[in-house]
Amino acid sequence: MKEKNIKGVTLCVLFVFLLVMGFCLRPAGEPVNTEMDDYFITYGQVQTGSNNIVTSVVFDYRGMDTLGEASVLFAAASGVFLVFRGERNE
Amino acid sequence: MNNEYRASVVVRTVAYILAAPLIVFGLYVILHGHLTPGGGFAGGAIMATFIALFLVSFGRKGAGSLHRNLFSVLESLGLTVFVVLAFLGISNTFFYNFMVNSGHLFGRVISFGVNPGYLDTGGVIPLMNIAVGLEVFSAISLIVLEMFTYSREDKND
Amino acid sequence: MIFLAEHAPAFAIAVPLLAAFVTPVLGRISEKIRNIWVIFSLLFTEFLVFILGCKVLDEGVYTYALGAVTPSLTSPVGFPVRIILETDAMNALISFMVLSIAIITVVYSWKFIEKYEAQDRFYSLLLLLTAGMMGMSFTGDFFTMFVFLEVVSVSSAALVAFFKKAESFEAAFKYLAISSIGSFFMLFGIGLLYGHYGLLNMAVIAKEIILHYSFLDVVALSLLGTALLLKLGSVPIHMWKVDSLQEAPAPVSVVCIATSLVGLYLLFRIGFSVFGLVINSILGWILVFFGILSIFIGVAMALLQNNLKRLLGYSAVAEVGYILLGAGVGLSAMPEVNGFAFEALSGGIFHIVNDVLDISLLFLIAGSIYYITKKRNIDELGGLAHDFPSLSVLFIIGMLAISGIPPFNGFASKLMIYESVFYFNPLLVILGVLGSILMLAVFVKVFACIFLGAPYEGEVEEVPGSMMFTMWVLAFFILFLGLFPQVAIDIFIAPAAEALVHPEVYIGGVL
Amino acid sequence: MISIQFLAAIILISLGLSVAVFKKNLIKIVMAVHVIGSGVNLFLVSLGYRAGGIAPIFTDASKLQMVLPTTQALTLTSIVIDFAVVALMLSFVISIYGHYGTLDTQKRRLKE
Amino acid sequence: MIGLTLRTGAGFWNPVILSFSLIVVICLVYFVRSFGEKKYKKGTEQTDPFFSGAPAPQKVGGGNIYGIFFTYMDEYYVLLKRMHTGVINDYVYWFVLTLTIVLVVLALGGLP
Repeated sequence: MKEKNIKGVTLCVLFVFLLVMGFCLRPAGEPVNTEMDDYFITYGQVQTGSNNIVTSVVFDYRGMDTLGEASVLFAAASGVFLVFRGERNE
Repeated sequence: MNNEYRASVVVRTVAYILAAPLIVFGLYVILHGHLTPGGGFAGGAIMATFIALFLVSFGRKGAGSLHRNLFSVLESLGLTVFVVLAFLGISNTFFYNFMVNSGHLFGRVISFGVNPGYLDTGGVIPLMNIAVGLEVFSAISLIVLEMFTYSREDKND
Repeated sequence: MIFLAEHAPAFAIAVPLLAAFVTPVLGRISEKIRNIWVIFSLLFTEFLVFILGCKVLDEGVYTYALGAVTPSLTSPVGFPVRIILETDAMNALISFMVLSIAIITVVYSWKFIEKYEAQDRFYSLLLLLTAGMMGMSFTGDFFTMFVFLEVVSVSSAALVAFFKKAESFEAAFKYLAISSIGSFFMLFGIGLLYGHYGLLNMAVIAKEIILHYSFLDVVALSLLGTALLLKLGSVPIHMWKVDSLQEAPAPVSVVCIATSLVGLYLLFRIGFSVFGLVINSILGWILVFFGILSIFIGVAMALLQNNLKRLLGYSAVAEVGYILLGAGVGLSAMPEVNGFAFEALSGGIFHIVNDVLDISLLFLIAGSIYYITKKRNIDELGGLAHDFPSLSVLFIIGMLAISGIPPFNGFASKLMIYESVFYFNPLLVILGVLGSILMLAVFVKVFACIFLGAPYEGEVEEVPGSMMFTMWVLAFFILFLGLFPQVAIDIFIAPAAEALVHPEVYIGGVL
Repeated sequence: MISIQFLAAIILISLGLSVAVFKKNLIKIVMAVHVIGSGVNLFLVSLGYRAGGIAPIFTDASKLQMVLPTTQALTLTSIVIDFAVVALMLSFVISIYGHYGTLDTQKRRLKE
Repeated sequence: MIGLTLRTGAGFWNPVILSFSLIVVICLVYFVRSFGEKKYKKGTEQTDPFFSGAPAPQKVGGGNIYGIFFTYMDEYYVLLKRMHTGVINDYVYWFVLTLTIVLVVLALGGLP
């Protein structure tokens, strides 16, 4: 019971810290430093030729992230393949 | 769960009805990834839901008719195409979009501003969308198939 | 050659990924072709990283803009809009070390997992792990760091469960759960930095932080730093590391050690290069605190163990503590690190190399013992020195090296750390030496229980030649670094430390 | 003043953490990891929101004031990563249940 | 030889010279040892280890080594064993605790 109280207190302290951080944040809706995103919106269509700026960011400007993301999915599929090998019921 | 398990006729009828729309909608989302919301990941996931629906409605019989090796080969194929497309721009840099604004395939030059959306734009982005969609479809299908065909009685060792 | 050197950072990440994607298909054709493909791709990547390292040692920091018109077009409109791969001496050293360990692991695995099925998935996951570590070490972008860190977590968790025993599933689940929670908190910190500065590049964010440093940066630093402490398995968040190191196959345990050291590199990068110019000595003191804690609890728990690989896991935790100690002393002297602080930092970086060599050798020996006797508990073993003298000689080399006995490599780096930390705080040196002595006690116990005593009854197999070869290669490097430490210091350790303690060079590489 | 999106994200993250600390069921821990990931995704995507903006897609766009595209790309990536992690964790949970016969976290063999 | 000398902050350290001196000392010890008498009988109790009259055990288990150390460090090890419960909830809790400590310390001392 005592340990449970200590854990609860720790979680509450962390929660309060995150709340204080949230109060320090700028309010959502009016971002201030948007040079990079304005660059994407302004030049992305011409540079990558795709109307969907999100897709152009995903596949052109930040392509390496997409490659890593696809490999995470590949790794998960391989992991499931390894976990369930030899125990299948066709 | 015995191997003769089949869902009720309602589920199977709905699966029959939904099969074609799911595949077509997934393909639409993949192919229009550079024009409308969506892209390879969303489209691949939509197409994989068809596999999940198929498994749920047809049980082990349906699972027996799906080939695991086919999915793993398709997965490797999609990812390999993706990496090779990234490699092809190596004359400038890795991941360089070498087909955009070239005037050839997917190379239509568009100007800044609102337009109805032309399919043959975006350079390598549509091709990458297709590759990633193939990979996501086969990966999620593989995961669902493996989890579905898992069968062992509790050993409690 | 110029072309390869120019595109080396991108190739170093992309070639293992491509090899990993092709491996399951090749495995269906022929196992021999698959093994040749895997080892060839890794050797090619090693060659690329080698020429990149020579280039970096000559010309300083080298940046590569992915997808730009030219690789050098990093910031077209004053700030980078694309992913930047930034290479200096430090991450060239780390990636070269990781690739060498990966090659040794693959050669060792040929015989080790011969009897198990789904080997092509094993090799493909191993290549993915290597590619993830390459990405983590080469990237200069926060979000790419998170993505490749997840690649590493997922693939290594899948590999930990390779033996399909109950304990291995439990260890893999714990590893994946705790490390994904840590990764999401790291992403939270990255989001904080993005929301504050609107950028994701490490160097530019470092430049922005100098201008306006606020509470949000402190919170982001805490989130990133704690997630990386989790990744590198420092006490008190080391339990998942010990579990996974115990239950994984021996080659996978070796690669997991390498992943924790890459996490250590990222901690250095964030502490020195990004926040180094604004943070005061408090961060260094935090690292020193966790280092001392790791040394003590790691060694004390290792003294308690009877399972060989679990004992090695706890000693790996303790070894990470020494690196944290040296680097913390170096970090507490930022922004101008010179004299003893610099010596401590270079000692810590040198200990990264020595640590990965020693622990890898010991883990490979543990894997060989499991391969020949199918036993893990040291009480069930004994008298193996009668049948396997070369194995015992290798174990003596490893145990003397890891517990810092001259003239092996562990002593050189620990000497540098001790001498320079003494001028920082003598008490820390006493604690460190005490931990080193306990480490020797641990391994004396292991050696007495496994190799000494009456000859071993029960059937034993022979150790295959490839496994012995890999262990002798590691032993050769241990002896070389132990006999000629100054050569290593002059060639690659001091430039790496220089690259860490000069953040302005790192920032200037992008802008 | 704190915005409602950030408050929701922080509450989600803290909820996930408290579930992961206090609940003794493996499935609930998987759910906790997913909830933490969702909170972080919500935080990311609300960072890029611009009041009155539309999705950054030029196809038949009504106006040219658009929300920030980068955070949406990051959120897409982290959602897929979250999915992969949860799938692998669930497969581990299935195997653990097959071996131990229970989902209780107290039933373990690796300690000390 | 100076190139092989490790110059640390306070002094220097030359492993090669140490190895040579070690070999020399070992040869010297072996030379002195060769003066010893060789007329003890193999296979009798003369060559057995003396274990206070009792027959010497062939092997000592790993748990028995350093037993006295554990008996005198008992409180410390009780603490460590209470820390190392193999429960995943406690792993998450240790992460939360570390995060909180680092947050508090950095927020108190890290601000300019």
